[in-house]
Amino acid sequence: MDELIEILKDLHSDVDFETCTTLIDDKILDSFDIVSIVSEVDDKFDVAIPAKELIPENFNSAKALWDLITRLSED
Amino acid sequence: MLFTSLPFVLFVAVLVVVYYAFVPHNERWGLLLIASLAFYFFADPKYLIFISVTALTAYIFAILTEDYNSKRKAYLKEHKAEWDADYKKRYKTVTTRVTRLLLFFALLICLGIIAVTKYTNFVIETINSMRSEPLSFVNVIVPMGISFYTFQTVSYSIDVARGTVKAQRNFWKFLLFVSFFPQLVQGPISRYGDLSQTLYEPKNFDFRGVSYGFLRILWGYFKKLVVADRLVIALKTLTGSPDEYKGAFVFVVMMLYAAQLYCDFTGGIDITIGIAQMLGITVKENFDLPYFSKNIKEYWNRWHITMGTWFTDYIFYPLSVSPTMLKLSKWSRQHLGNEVGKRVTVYISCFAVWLATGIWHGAAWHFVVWGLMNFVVIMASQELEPLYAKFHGKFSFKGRHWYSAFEILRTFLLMSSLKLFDCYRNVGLTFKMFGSMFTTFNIGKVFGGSLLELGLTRGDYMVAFLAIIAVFLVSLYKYLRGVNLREFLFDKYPLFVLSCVVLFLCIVVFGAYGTGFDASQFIYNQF
Amino acid sequence: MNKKIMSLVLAGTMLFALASCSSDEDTAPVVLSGGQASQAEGQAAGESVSEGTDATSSSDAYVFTYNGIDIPMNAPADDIIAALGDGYQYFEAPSCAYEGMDKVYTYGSVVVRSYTRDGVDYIAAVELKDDTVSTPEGIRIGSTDEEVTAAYGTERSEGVAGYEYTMGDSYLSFVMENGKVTAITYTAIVAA
Amino acid sequence: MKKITNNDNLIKLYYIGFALLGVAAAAVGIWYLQKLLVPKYQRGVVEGSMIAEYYQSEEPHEVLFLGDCEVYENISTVALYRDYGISSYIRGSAQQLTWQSYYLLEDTLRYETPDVVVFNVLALKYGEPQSESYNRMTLDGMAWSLTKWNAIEASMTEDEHVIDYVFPILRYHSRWSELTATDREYVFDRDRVTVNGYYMRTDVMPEAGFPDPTPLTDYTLPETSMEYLSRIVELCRENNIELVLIKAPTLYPHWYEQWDEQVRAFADRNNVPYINYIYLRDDIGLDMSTDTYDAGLHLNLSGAEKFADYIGDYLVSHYNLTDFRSVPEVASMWENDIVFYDQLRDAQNAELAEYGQLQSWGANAIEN
Repeated sequence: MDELIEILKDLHSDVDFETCTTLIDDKILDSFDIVSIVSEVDDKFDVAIPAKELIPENFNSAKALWDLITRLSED
Repeated sequence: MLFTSLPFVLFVAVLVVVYYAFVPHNERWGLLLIASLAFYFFADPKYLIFISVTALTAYIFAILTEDYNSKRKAYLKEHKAEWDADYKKRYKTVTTRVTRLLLFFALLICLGIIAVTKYTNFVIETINSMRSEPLSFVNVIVPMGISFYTFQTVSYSIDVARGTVKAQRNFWKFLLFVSFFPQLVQGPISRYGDLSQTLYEPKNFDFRGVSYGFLRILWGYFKKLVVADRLVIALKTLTGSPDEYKGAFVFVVMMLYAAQLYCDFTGGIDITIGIAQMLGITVKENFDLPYFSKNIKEYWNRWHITMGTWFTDYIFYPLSVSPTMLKLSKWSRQHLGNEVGKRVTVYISCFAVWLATGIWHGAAWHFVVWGLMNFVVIMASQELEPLYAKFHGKFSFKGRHWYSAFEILRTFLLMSSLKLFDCYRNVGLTFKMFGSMFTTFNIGKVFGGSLLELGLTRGDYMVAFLAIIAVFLVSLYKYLRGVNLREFLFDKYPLFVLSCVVLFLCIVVFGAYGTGFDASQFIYNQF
Repeated sequence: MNKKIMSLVLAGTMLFALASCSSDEDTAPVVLSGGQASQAEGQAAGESVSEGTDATSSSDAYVFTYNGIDIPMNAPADDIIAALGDGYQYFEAPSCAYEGMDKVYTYGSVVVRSYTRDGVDYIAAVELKDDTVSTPEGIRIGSTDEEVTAAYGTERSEGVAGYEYTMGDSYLSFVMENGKVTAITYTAIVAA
Repeated sequence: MKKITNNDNLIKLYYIGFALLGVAAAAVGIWYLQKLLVPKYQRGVVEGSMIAEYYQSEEPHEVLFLGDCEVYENISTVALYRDYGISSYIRGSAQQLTWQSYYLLEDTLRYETPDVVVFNVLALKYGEPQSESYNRMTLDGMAWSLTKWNAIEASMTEDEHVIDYVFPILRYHSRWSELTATDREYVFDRDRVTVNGYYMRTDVMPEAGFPDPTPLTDYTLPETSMEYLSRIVELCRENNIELVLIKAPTLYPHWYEQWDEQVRAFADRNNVPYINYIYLRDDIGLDMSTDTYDAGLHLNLSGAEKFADYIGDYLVSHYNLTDFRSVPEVASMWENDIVFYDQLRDAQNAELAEYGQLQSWGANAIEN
């Protein structure tokens, strides 16, 4: 989780990723950011997030994203 | 059939009356299907064949895929204990390949139809420009709304394959999703997951919804008939003789076209969404005050939204997170450094999206160039962002009102200049005309009576100007308050009725329709 | 019962409305992005993209030439009349209720007529009165049936007393008597 | 519980009430704007007012004239009454096409049945709808009926739509920017512009010859117009109306001899009289140096009175027409017409004396 927050902080240092749950809805993360995140996650966690998981519900908060990564790595 | 033709208005009026007065509330979707097919039939019976083939393809594909997926899941579950991990993985790989293949064929058919009907002549023309002996053009019908309904079926097919939506097993219901008539004229591009929620459910007469829809339709006609169709006359003259109207006239073209396109397109969407709303159906918004955007990226999140998200979801994401791209990303980060390497794949995907967007807009080179210009501008602003950040760090303009206004104006001018490609239809000419803005100084001529030679009278400019002010004020209300003016009006109901009456009378009297005005089509219904 | 009748009436109006105005679709789209216009969805594509051709000039019509001056049908008349000089007899006839003015200029062997549309005069007709003048293709009063056919072909409508050849928004007629041309008239087809 | 229901009903009533009020307001608004925006045809081009004016005429009419300017400018209805006691009406309009004449006859029959119908044959040369503005002048004034609908259907040019006749505002809405004082003055009422369909002109411009007629390749009168002429014959027969075909004595536009022969043959076949007054100009006593106001195209008052005298003599000697001068209630109505007629003449003469040409009538009066 901390590592994930690190990745996110890298993109937007001024956002409180621990608490924010509207990252997509409030347009804090745009499509470029999401692609960056996917590639970083692939790098750091060796988890490939497929295109079908790139939906707002999975990216609205760091927690949701973390859940996604956990779910995918279990598979 | 055009939105602004009287038969269309009657068609909708009759539909709404029959819909609520004579059809049981749980069968209303059936009437919508009949109306949609009739709409197509009267436009040209041949169109029905094209849309049916597309719909049937996606329909069969979806059921096959879904059944196959549930079977293989069940099979996997059944043999979970006896298979080792390796075998499971192999099973998954093989079966996934089958679904991929199915999807490939479904998309091949759907996209094949649009490719042949819409782009054959474009390809021939392009080849001809490179060869001495020209090929002859082929005579193909381009079915009305093909770009819109093809995109809808493609997104449906992919969503079913991904398992994010359930396949529709009633063919007629599915056909309604594909052919829902208000969207056929010029979008928006709805997703099955969104539209299906309200399309089939039993609908009761909802006074507020019907009222909102009605006012919205009127507002759409107002924008379209009073502003857009009036300005198009002057624009035709200006862009028809570019040699005569250079320099400052190009700026006039930019401004008029920005207003014209906005009113035409958003007006059309207002009519579409308004009709759907009157019928109790929720259609996704396609615009969110685009001219209030502070940068071009934001602009594209607010203008023609359903198209933008379509390209993001079905081209940009799949492309950028594909294994190949991830590998490339890794490689480039190692060899080109982290900062540059990170962007390579994003830029490649982005390039692909804008190329596709350009081609989607029309089978012509100026659209391709227009798309790529958008790409260039977006990339440039992305690259300049650190610079901006530094700048803003030094001077704390950001967030101040005047600076916001400046950003909005800057974005507006930038986007308006890109639209010149659409006005002049010719890449070379567009650059030439754009350049003439800075080399030919003839502002005096513009206001020295030339504006009155473009086919519009002083009164026409006055009406257009006042109407644009009205459109601007309504937008500003929404921008500042965050809600639509109609909600405020509905709470003061007599005011709501009064607005409807005034709008209606304004449309009838000041609308640019009938003899003396050229009939014009929605700019976007060719896409 | 009432509802049924009502719905029938409504359906009828709808069909009627659709049928009666179906010509709307045929009107060419006026789109700025003309590149799209030719490939517009809902229309048969097949023509190449023509860049900004204006239909205002009468590009496709018969042109008679008199004293070296071209007189195309439906062309603005003022300059042509000025070029033809002052040697004419003039007659004018306002139409009923001032919906225009028919003007007739007689130059000896040639009669030029004009009509008014939105305050501008256009060439309405040219008549050849005697055999001192001929069409650019060489046909004059007294020419034979064969000569007319040789010069203009057989793609024509044959009236009781002559032939009519159509080109664009104009036609050229020859009145025939005993196998000889007795009258030649160019006429502009004027849209209502 | 009951109270809530009541409240609900009240709210419903509030919404529906205002919605209905809105519909009513929109309807009234459109009605008024339509009245305001349609052309009034009160100055200059008054020809568009003629057809509607018929419905204001109160006296019975035994003779009905149908046709274009060759009837409404050439025959003085007052002269017919003054000299013969004939009560007549001219349902003429600019470039009235044959089918329009037919439907105007049908329309007139809804109100009264004349004894004699006189039809001027010049319009037979047109087999197709000609121009929107003339259509409008003829059709817009007609009272609504199936007849009007049919007349519209038969008359429309390619670019016209019935709906624009049903709701003229759809056609004229863009006149908002060019409304004249006349438009604002005559929103609800129109002034009288004719005397029982006769459009008076007192100015003089002598006839000075016409260009030679253009030879035609085909002189056959169009089938459409001839068929409507047959229908006029039939309709008259059904209603026991005597039909007379005439060609007015004016020479332009040219009336070809071949046309004359065809109409004569038609008249013989159908056993109706056809009189070509071109050949009777001397008998009428027309002096085209004084009896025309536009160089021979149409007659002026002096010419129209002479022609009325001549044609009236034919009518009274061939048909059993009432001498309305001895029918007091009708005579008193005609006295009013004569007063208007004389005033009109005096007013025009006064302008001629003052300016040498008419200012409030004809081309000079057209507002831009």
